[in-house]
Amino acid sequence: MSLRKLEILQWFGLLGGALVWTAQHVVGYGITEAECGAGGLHWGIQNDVWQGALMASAAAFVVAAELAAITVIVATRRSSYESPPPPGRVRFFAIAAAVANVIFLMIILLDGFAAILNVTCRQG
Amino acid sequence: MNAPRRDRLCAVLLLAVVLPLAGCREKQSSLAPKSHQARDIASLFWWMMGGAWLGLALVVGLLFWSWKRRNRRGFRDDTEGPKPGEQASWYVVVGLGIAMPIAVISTLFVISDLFVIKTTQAPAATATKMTVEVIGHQWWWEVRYPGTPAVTANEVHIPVRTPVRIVATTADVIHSFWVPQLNRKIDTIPGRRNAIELYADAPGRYRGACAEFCGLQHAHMDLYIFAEPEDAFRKWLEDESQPAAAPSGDAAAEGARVFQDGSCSSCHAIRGTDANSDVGPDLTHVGSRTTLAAVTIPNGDSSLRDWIIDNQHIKPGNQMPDIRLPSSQLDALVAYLENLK
Amino acid sequence: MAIATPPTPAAAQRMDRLEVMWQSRPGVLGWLTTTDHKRIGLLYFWTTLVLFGAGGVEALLIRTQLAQPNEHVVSPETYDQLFTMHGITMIFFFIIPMTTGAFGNYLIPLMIGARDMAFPRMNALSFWIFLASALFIYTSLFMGSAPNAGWFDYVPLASKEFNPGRNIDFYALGIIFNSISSTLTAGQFIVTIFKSRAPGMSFNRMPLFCFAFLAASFGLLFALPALSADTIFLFLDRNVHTHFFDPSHGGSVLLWQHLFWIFGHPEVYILIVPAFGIATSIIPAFTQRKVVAFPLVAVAELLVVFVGFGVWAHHMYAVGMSTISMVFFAAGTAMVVIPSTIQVFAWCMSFVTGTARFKTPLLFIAGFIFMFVTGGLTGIMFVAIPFDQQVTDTYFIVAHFHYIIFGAAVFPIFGGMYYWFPKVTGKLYYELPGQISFWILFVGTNLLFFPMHIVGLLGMTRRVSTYPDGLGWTAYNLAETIGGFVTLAGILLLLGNLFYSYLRAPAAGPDPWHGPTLEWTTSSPPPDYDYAVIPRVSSAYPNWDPVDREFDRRNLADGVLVLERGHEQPAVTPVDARFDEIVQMPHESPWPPILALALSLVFLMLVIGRYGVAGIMGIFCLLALAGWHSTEPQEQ
Amino acid sequence: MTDYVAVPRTAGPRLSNSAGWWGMVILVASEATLFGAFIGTYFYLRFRTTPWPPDGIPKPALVVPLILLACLVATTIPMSFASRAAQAGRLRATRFFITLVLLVEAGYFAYEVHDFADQIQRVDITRNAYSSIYYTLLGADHAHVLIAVLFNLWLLAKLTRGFTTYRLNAVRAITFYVYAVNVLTIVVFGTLLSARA
Repeated sequence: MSLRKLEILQWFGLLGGALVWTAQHVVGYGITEAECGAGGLHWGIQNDVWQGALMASAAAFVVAAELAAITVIVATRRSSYESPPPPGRVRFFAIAAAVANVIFLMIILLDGFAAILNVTCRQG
Repeated sequence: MNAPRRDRLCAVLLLAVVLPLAGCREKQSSLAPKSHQARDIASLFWWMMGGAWLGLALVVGLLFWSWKRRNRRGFRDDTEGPKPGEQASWYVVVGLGIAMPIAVISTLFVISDLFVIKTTQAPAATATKMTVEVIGHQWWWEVRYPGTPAVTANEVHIPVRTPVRIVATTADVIHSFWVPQLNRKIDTIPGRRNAIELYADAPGRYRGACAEFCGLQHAHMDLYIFAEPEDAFRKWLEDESQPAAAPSGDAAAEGARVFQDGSCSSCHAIRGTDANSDVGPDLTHVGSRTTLAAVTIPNGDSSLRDWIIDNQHIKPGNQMPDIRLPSSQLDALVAYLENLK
Repeated sequence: MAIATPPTPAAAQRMDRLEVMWQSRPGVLGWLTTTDHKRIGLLYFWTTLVLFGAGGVEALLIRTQLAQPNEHVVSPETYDQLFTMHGITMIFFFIIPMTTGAFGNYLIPLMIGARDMAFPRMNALSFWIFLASALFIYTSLFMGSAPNAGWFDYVPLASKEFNPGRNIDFYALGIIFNSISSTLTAGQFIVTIFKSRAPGMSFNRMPLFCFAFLAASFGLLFALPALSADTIFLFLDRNVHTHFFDPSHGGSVLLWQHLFWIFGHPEVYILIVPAFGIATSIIPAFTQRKVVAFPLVAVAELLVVFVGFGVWAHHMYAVGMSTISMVFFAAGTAMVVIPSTIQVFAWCMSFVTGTARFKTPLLFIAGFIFMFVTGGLTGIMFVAIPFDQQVTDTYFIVAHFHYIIFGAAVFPIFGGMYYWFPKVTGKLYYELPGQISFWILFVGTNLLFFPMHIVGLLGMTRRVSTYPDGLGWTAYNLAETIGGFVTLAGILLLLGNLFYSYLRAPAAGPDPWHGPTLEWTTSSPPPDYDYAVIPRVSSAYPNWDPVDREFDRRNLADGVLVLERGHEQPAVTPVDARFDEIVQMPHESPWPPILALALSLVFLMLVIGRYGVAGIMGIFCLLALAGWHSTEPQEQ
Repeated sequence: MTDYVAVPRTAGPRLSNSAGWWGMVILVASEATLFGAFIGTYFYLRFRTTPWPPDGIPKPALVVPLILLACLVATTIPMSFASRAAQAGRLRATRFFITLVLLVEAGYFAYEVHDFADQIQRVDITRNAYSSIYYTLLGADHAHVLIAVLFNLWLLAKLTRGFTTYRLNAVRAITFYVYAVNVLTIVVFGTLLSARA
């Protein structure tokens, strides 16, 4: 695969998961606030539906980012993360992304399911 | 004497509203649970603590191992050459540093935030037979029993082995209602009505406190929960709902006059009299309480007298001024208040 | 092989020319107008050390008051001001400025092979503003109206109704004032690390120390605005009678808490990440081994701050949020642990697979790992919402975050003081008293903080000015107080040792530890121009690449990359650090202190409610800025 | 070793943006986060209040603000011209476009200040939480337009004495700031006008 393609995959793998998790976290929490706040009720949001859709799409995106990262790691196996850039740097960030995306995926799954399985708007 | 029996003995003594005897030492401990909620939380803690010690031992073990190996031949040239044990170290980092903690912590998340939380979350409005309103003030607790005229302060009576819904609100700043032996805490937030369930396995007196910093006397804003058998509780609520008894005897009558004409009635209420201000605690049955000033001092003739004339020294900054009275009037006032059983 | 000694006479001449070009004015004026990152770092160091003393005195007064039940050492009012100022001081005026301001300013340019920060004058400004903000907030203490609602400063306790004095206005303005300085520092580091690295130091070859400070800087940059917004609202509510936090007019008191903790939790990681950086500098030097799993550690340092932005409401589990809201923050809290576990095991394996030389700095790092793991394990417990709701606002929390903030953030600072002492002073330190000071501190802090776990579980709440007897807390509190004074003894021994070493110890030479990073290639203390020749970098451990160092020496001899024509330094491409251009750096300037002075007048006028005068002072600030930019680097 | 050996490049355009430009990016990032907090506050309060805006407060006007917004955002074009002209070394063109931007921004600012004063006469900032956040958000946005005006004034003053590398960097950085303020204003207006929905 061309270095240029690898560069793109590497940045997608590194930043894609992060951005999507941020969005899912903010929007997901925002939905709970809108659902349970006095001003939000008349918006008629179904918490569980939204959380489910949000979790599924975010998770899918993060998995894609993870796959991108793994692709880059495989493609650059001949160089080391200490080699000169770009190859070395690309591999370095790809390894980083491979770990980061696992963490983002776990958060998305945990809070997504918990937001669905807990009683909506019950005070904790 | 084993714990349950001792607690029962204490409870009996307390029902007679005498101060706790030495020997039944009081607790405010989250590790001495007296309800299923507190017990779930405590066992959650014990498990987590076990895991924590294991984790710490693992890390300390590694450090100690490196200390044992400290005298090997130096690696000085390895700093340029290949790094020793890099491959194995990667396995350790990925295994113990990523896979293991993800598994363990996710399990903890599921157990505590999907299951245990079901027992500690606020009860639905209809879930309990009974509701008690607790209102935080700087720095004392007002206690109301909806559906009855009963109003008291700093001492909440509840029926034992009965889920009670506590509605915690505040009259001023944020406080936090916390009785560790019965349940987790809940803040009292201006503009919100927060709820929590109280349930006591055994009759007894449980100590609680304000857990959120609320100003000068945050340290002296404690409370008691009295869990009593159903009938005893009913009797107490019945008495508490009654207006104050007419003062018996000249001293008490004089005291009543002092109370009404003096500054007392401008802040305190005594149901059945003209005094109906709600700045300070309701004193209708103050004589029947075990403590004064949010569990700062025991209730009793001498301590009540000290409180009236010298409260700014006992609880500096509290909202009641020192009341200067000629001792004859003071005696009468104390006699009157202490007879408000 | 250090480049401190000139290889040829020609090289010596070049170094002399650089010396003339870069040396700053002698005397006090030189310190006032300096833009030298090393001098600014030292200014930060001494200032924050004094403030550390202040915060420590406050802490010991608190511990003395709590040594026995029903004590009357200080009045409740004083006590509230003490614990509030203790928190504010240690967080905003000690750890942040000590790590970023002192360590970062001194070391980042050295580690990336630069001659100065990207914006030297702005760097000076950030210090003078910091100093002014510290004086500003301590003025309130001497006026007897210091902030008294806790560093978290919850409304409505902090609102005009319940806190009519100036105390909270000092808090709000002091915090905004201070965060201007922190924001400048943060931006400074980000741009410096992006643009001023030595050519060849691509991200995969950047020292972990720099990753840590990059992470901390991004954290500060994105966390502080939330606090600024919050304190602006507070100031408006108190003085303009707006209703952001007033439920009776549609406001919300929880809004304060959300905004505060959106700042406040990342802040915790901002406090410790630089400590990770210090640890990852000391470990390779004293195990003579590159840190295990370099990419994972690097990303962990960035991730811990990034994920740290998603956990704020775990400080608010007891306010009665809905469970479906809380789980988002519980999940974040669960997974923010992973970057830390990655680093802990990477550090431990570096200890094991290297040859650990347990000199004082490494001892402090070992102690740091112990404290950090202890505090981290209690931190994991807050994933369990019901348990958190049980222990929050008790001493269990106090124990937890002191293990993190004292154990994990301050221990590496101490270790770093020993580690870089030879570099900064040119002297070695005395090893034995150093190790003794570590053991005293280790015992002292554990005696001070461990019992707090227990009293917390036994029901002792936080921020209480006193406590009753007979609840089983007394003995533990006494132990904590004793531990507090043992800790004090350890700190005094540490500082005394360094001071005595500075006077008496033998010279250290450029590289006493065979350290891994670039600062060990230049002389100790480093010359004003840091590096006689822009170093060549081909790994994250440049001082262990003899080929490159030999290359530098040849360059110096041949006059390549010496950049002696002016105040010059190379700029590179942000990601792969390709040589881009040679930029002219500004020299010393009187404007930063002047601007800081004008700005502090603005804040003084605001706190006494003279808004018109404050506006005029604001115009002075603009004039100062204009004067500042009237000189351009090229024109020198 | 195929490494980027440190060799100073003498000729050719810069490979990456100047430190000054990055500095401006940092400033904008910090400002954007501040506004993020403001806007988050707006919706946090909104989720708790119904109706929104509260009774007795008129919904924000639509037409005039949108026209003004259009004018302000239009400055993006002359500003980009100014930047290009500067990089091409065309001093007079640069001055001309910057002056143009300056005039539009100044006019916009003047009207908005007048309008702000006018609104606050009718509904005071101390009315309730809605008015508090409304005026804070709006005022903060206007303040940033003012900063853009000041930047451009300073730039014009600098450019009277010709170009230097420093000033070229300044043009690029301030161009970025102007873009940022325009985007910011779109977002802020969008937030405030969402009260009509």
